[in-house]
Amino acid sequence: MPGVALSLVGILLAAAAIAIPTSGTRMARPLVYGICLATTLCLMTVAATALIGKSATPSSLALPAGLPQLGAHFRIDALSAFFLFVVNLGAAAASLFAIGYGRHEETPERVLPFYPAYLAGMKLVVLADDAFVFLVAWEFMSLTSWALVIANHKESDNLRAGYIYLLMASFGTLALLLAFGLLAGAEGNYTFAVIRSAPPSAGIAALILILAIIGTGSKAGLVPLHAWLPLAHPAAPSHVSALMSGVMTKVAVYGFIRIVFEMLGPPGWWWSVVVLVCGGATATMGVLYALMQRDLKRVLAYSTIENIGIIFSALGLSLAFKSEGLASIAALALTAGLFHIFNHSLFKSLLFFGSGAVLNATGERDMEKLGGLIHSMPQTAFVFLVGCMAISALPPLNGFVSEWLAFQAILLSPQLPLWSLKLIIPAVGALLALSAALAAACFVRAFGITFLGRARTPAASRAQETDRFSLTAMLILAALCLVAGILPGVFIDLLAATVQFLVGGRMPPQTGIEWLSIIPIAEGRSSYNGLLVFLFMIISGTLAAIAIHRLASDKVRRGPAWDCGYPDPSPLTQYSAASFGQPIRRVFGTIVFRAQEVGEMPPPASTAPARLTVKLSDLIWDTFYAPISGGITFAAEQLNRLQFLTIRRYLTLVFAALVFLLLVLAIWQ
Amino acid sequence: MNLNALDAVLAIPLFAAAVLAALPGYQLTAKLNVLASLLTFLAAISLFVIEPRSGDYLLVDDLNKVFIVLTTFVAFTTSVFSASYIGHEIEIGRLKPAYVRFYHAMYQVLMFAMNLALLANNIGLMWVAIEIATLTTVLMVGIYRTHEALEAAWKYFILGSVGIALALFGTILVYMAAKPVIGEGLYAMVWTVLVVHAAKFDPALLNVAFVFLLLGYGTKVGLAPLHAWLPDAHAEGPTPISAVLSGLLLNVALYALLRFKILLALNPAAIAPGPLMVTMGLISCVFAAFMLYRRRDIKRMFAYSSIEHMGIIVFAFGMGGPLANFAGLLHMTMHSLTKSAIFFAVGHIAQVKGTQKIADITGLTVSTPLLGWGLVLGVVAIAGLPPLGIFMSEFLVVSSTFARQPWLATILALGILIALGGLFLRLNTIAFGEPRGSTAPTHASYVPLFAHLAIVFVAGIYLPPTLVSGFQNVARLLG
Amino acid sequence: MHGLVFDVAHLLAGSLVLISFIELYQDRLFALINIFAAHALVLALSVAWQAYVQEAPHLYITAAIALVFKAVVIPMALHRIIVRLGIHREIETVVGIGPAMLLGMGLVALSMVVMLRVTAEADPLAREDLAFSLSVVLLGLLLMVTRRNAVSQVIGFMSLENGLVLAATGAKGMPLVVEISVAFSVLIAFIVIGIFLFRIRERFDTVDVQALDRFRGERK
Amino acid sequence: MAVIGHFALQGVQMMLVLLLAPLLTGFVRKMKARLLRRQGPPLFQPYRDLIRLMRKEVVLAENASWLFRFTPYFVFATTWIAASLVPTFQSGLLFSWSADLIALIALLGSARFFLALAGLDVGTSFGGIGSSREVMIASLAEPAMLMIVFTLALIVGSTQLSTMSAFMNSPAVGLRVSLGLGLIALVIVAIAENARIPVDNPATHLELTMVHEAMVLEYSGRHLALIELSAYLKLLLYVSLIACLFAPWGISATTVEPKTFVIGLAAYAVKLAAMSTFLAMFETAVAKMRVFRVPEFLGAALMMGLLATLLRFVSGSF
Repeated sequence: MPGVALSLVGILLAAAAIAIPTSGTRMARPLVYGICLATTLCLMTVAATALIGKSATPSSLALPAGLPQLGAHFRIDALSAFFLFVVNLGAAAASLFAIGYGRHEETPERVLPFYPAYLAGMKLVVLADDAFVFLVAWEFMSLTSWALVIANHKESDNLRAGYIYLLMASFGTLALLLAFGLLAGAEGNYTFAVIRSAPPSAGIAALILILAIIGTGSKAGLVPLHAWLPLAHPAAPSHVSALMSGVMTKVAVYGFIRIVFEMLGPPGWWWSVVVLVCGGATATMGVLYALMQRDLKRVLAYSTIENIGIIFSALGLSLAFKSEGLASIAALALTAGLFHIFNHSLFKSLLFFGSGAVLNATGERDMEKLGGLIHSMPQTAFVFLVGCMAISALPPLNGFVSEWLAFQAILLSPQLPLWSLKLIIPAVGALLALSAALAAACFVRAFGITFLGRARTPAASRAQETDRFSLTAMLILAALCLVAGILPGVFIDLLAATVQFLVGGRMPPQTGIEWLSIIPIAEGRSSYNGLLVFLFMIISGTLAAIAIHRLASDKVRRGPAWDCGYPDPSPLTQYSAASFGQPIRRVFGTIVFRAQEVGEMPPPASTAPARLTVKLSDLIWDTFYAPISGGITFAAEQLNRLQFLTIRRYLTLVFAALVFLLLVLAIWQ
Repeated sequence: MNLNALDAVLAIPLFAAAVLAALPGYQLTAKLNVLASLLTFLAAISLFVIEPRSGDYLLVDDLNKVFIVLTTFVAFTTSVFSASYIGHEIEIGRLKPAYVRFYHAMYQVLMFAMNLALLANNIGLMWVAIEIATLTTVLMVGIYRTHEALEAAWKYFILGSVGIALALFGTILVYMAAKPVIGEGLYAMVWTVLVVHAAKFDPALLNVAFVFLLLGYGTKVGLAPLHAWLPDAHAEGPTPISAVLSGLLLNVALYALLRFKILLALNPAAIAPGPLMVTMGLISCVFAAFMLYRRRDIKRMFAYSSIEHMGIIVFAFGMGGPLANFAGLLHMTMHSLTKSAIFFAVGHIAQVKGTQKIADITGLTVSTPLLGWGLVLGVVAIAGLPPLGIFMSEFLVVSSTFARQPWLATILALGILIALGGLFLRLNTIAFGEPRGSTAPTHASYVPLFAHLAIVFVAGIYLPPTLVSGFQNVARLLG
Repeated sequence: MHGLVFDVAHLLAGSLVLISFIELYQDRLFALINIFAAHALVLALSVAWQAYVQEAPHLYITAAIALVFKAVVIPMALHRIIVRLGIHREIETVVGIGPAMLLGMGLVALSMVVMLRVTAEADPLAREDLAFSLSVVLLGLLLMVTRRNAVSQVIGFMSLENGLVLAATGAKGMPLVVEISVAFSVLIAFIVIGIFLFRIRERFDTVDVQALDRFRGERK
Repeated sequence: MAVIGHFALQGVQMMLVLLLAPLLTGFVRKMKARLLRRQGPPLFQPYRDLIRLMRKEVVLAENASWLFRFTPYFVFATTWIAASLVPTFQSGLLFSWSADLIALIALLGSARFFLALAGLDVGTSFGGIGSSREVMIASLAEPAMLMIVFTLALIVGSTQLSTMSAFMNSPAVGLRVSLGLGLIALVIVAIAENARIPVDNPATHLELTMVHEAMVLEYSGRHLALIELSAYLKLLLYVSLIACLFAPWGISATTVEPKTFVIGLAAYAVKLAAMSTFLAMFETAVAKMRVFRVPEFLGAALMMGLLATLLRFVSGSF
């Protein structure tokens, strides 16, 4: 099984190699993306068979490459099969989207070679079964995505984004490297099989946990390691943004799960506290940032951070229950996390595709320059709306189900014996609830300002519907969002093997329940039936419509907007993204963003415009990143003096070193 | 037959030097230079096939076999690069043809000296060889005769001479330590004999000797704070020489250091060389990493990167143990190949843009895509990103150290990270963005550049078992 | 016999250290050159004594080189360079003479501690020699780093080399290779320095290293 | 046979809430008018309003998109479903388990999501102001509501409304501080969600501080009718919710027995009347607050919810 997967990955790499010389030609784009689509679909099948088929027996493979005398190890087990599926689903959609979207690419030679390589990197991370292959693939994935981020390198912002991204990625890799160093010990047992068989002692495990959170968190976008994410994800071409946000962050989560759930042995209770706090803070901060952005793709990137927070919270919950031996509840929490991973990969890809379509149609990412696209791009608007609903956790779509499962797990926290956990988990629950509500606000804003209202610029008014490939990709994802929302039981059962593998328990089978409800624990406790809710909505809505149209009136007259007295029809009088976010900024901004509003009013009778400027400062950037960057600059500045010494002074240095070492010798013994 | 290969490695360059000094015309001499280097390389490879017996003066073992092949290989590729590079320099009148004759002769002398240093079985001979190599490079660094070049050569010369002196003192001390055990005369300087008796040497004398050798050869390796000559010599000399300096000469000096480290490691009562090397390695790595940020000259920047990597390598050897030593050897090899490749690219870039100032070099991937991407790949490799070779060695160094000395590994990791930041900060403007300024037409030789990168790439994924077992033998030897 | 051998070697090596101190003390260029000549002379004596004691005739060559080359030729050459280039006769020092002397004392003490402690079972003759030569080496370096004038730095470097020669000759039975290489390195050093001085002269009219230092790579 | 009975019962519940909702609003209006010593509109005025609106033609802004026309039906459908899932006179109805309390809140969230979008659709400043304030209020009200759910679920061990109501009716529940806090928080949330004074004023159409009414300003005719009806339904929903959780008397478990119906219905009517009277009194007694005081108001609810959850652990241990 891993052999098949690897050869498919090999095809991707070959496609990357082919793309280097041919990327200038017209056939290159459909060819490369076509190959990617075909291979990812095959890999999806492989993953699905591994997930459904014989989940209990992982199959592995060793190649005589990688670290000397160790070989390169690959394995497909229930965990990697699940992530392989998610990764390839997203990748297949992105490839399909890109067949159409890539037509607008200005510099295909900077995208086509890296795209398949990037896909290959992500798959290899999931397939890897030793630390070296894992990290090579991990960093290769970062490297290729870095190249994609700076594909449009003539904008200096993109270069800066790429720079910060690469630094943070390498930082994360080094943290993981240290973690694996601890796991492997001084003898260098880098295969996961050996690591698994000998879990570290509690103290070491704690250190590894922290390193793993830093390492994978910096890739996934955990606050405060997220700073690169909202810069880098939007900078890449949209299908790559979708992959980075929708898929690569999941690969990071995979790394976390692999290390923490599988290699560290039985978890300590406080692990979950760390993960929960990180997750809760990330979710809230992420969505608050998202609400303040005006760049559509950046909104989506920050929303990814929020969702990563939700996922990590679910994982933290699972750890908490696992550490107390409550396997079935741990399974519930983990199912919620994994299901959310799947869901987020669907709707985040969908939304990035949508933003890409908008970007292509208008040349704008700035929401303040968009508007009214629902008229010119109705189909894109529709699928984007589905994505917005799904990500806002609204029934009957899929985002709601996974969050609902997470809340169900939170509600079981009284079963934990530890007081600290009992108190922290509801607080995290509150944070999750807050971020879910804010996410809805955020996506009302994103969709409303971008697609609704009237066009704010000529570019927006000239927009045209996007191409068929892109639309197909988005429609498929939207349909999957709906299916996963109304038939969650099927998906939950598919996750059972993975969950069983990780926490040693699973949720009760869901597919056999009548009316296709899902019941996490017991029917008397809680249940949800997406299908029925969906059907009821359709039936009652349609009934109401028919009844009213038949019995009352179905006449429509078009007229100018009322707005309390037919005001100025200029599009500028519309509510803007900034004004929409203003109430929330007023509520949360003073703490989180240290927002300052400065209003300048012209003197009476003056016709000069009044001006309102809002200054937001990024608390996390100011607290963490600015001092580090400043410190490095300072140190570099100070040390740089050593470049300008006279020869005599250099000799003095040599002399000093000599005397020092002799002194050491004199004192030693 | 057996000894012929060994002798050939030394004789070919020496003979070629004599011939090249006599011949006029750069076209011919450049070709002869390539040919001689190729022959030397082939002779070096044959050492693997038929291992000659070691004598009192020359020696072939696992440790130097690897180095000699690497050295002759890089020397060969550099000579190919040099042919096109020097051609351009003559065209633009930066070098006079008379100097070129001198240059090619010197190149071969340098090869001879380095090969001799690697093959010498006598610590005195090794010292002599390294000094010849130093003096040759001093002359070559100053070959442009500009203010800066002369200044760099002068600095290199003074600091190098002091290094020479310190290393000699260390060598004398080793002899003094060996004399009571082995007896007076030649054998007290023969490496193979020294190793056998090392355990009985006066440990304290060995300690002092090691301090001097560390500082003496460490100056050549470019360890901070003894590094001062290195950036300027790299920046102001001809680029092929920068490539040879970074790729080979630093290694040769380090090789000498390793020999003595083995000696010390064999003596249980002597001071552990590890902590000293680890300290100097860490200082070099972190210091050079910070120095990358303020660089305005592209060659000087990569020179600092060489210091950083030498720091990592010395750190690895200082940590010791089979894994770290293995990693150190691998890192040395990979760094040689990568750094010389980078200098190949940089040399052509400087010619194409007519400047070495980073501020004036922009958007290379647009203006000269092959060179630009070659440089990007090189920097990616040198920054330790996979799937290229340096990642593997850094992986082994950092991960194997962390289990033993978490703090040291953390500092090293931070140093690597800071260096990566510095390199990519500059790479951003050099390789990307809108190209500015004029771009001269290129007639660059891409083969050496991409050949090196290809090897580094393959090595990052797959190492041939023979190489691995060779390295492992050496790693065991290094203790 | 042994006592005499030891005493004479000790005396000569000791006077070498002493002369190093005088070099350190001297702040006039011509005087410094003269003292260096004396330094070389004492070295020649010392090497000759070793040649006699060790019954190693080849060491007489080394002694001769030291005598002719270092004690006569080079001082004369330096004299001429100074006159020709019109170099300032005063030496600019970095630290005052007093502190430099104190530092020198410390260095000598350090080398004694390091050396005498470690070679307990070794040949005492060699041991003394090593201790003194280490002192000379360190003092030579000290001279180099405390003088701003190129000529005096060169002299510092040469005294350092004298220390090496002292050590090499004191190491009984060290193969010829070493002596040759020492001589060789001095020779090369001077050829190259000469070349450089010539070129530097050609361009900057001074060998004061500070003038060179103005053209340091990145300060443009 | 029983299935048909259950179906019928569920149908009765659905029609009941639909029919009662305007009446409840009418009752509240009447009460408020009476408290102000006015005659007030007739009790059945909301029905007349609705019918009149339905019969009118729709005047659609030129710029309105399909979403604008779709929203009223969607909002109505979701609100109606949500309202009919809350036990009124009887718990454990056929489909009651298809959405628990959390899902119910999320359903209302869906409705709000579309309503807020519709506010932005025409591209007017009033629509925008309404939408942005609505989502701001919701972003605080929803977490507060979820904390209340947590509190209750921690006590009851379920988020299924039928189970919860049955438990609250049993003697096991006792008197708890958490419940008190939860009740207060729930009332605050209900006020905010239904755009009642002091958060919003349902009676005005042209006031700068309005929220909900600004959002639906562009609606007319049958669309407006549906939105109004949804608002009535939502009020009914919250009142029923408070009733079934904190005053669960008279709600019987699933039986097809006329006697329990009557008791259930009567109890329900009494509860509705009592609570709407209370609402009217409250609204008459307090003044509308500034928009940016609302976060504090709701923040208090959130804190109380959280406090209730935490206190539950303390009190739950004995």
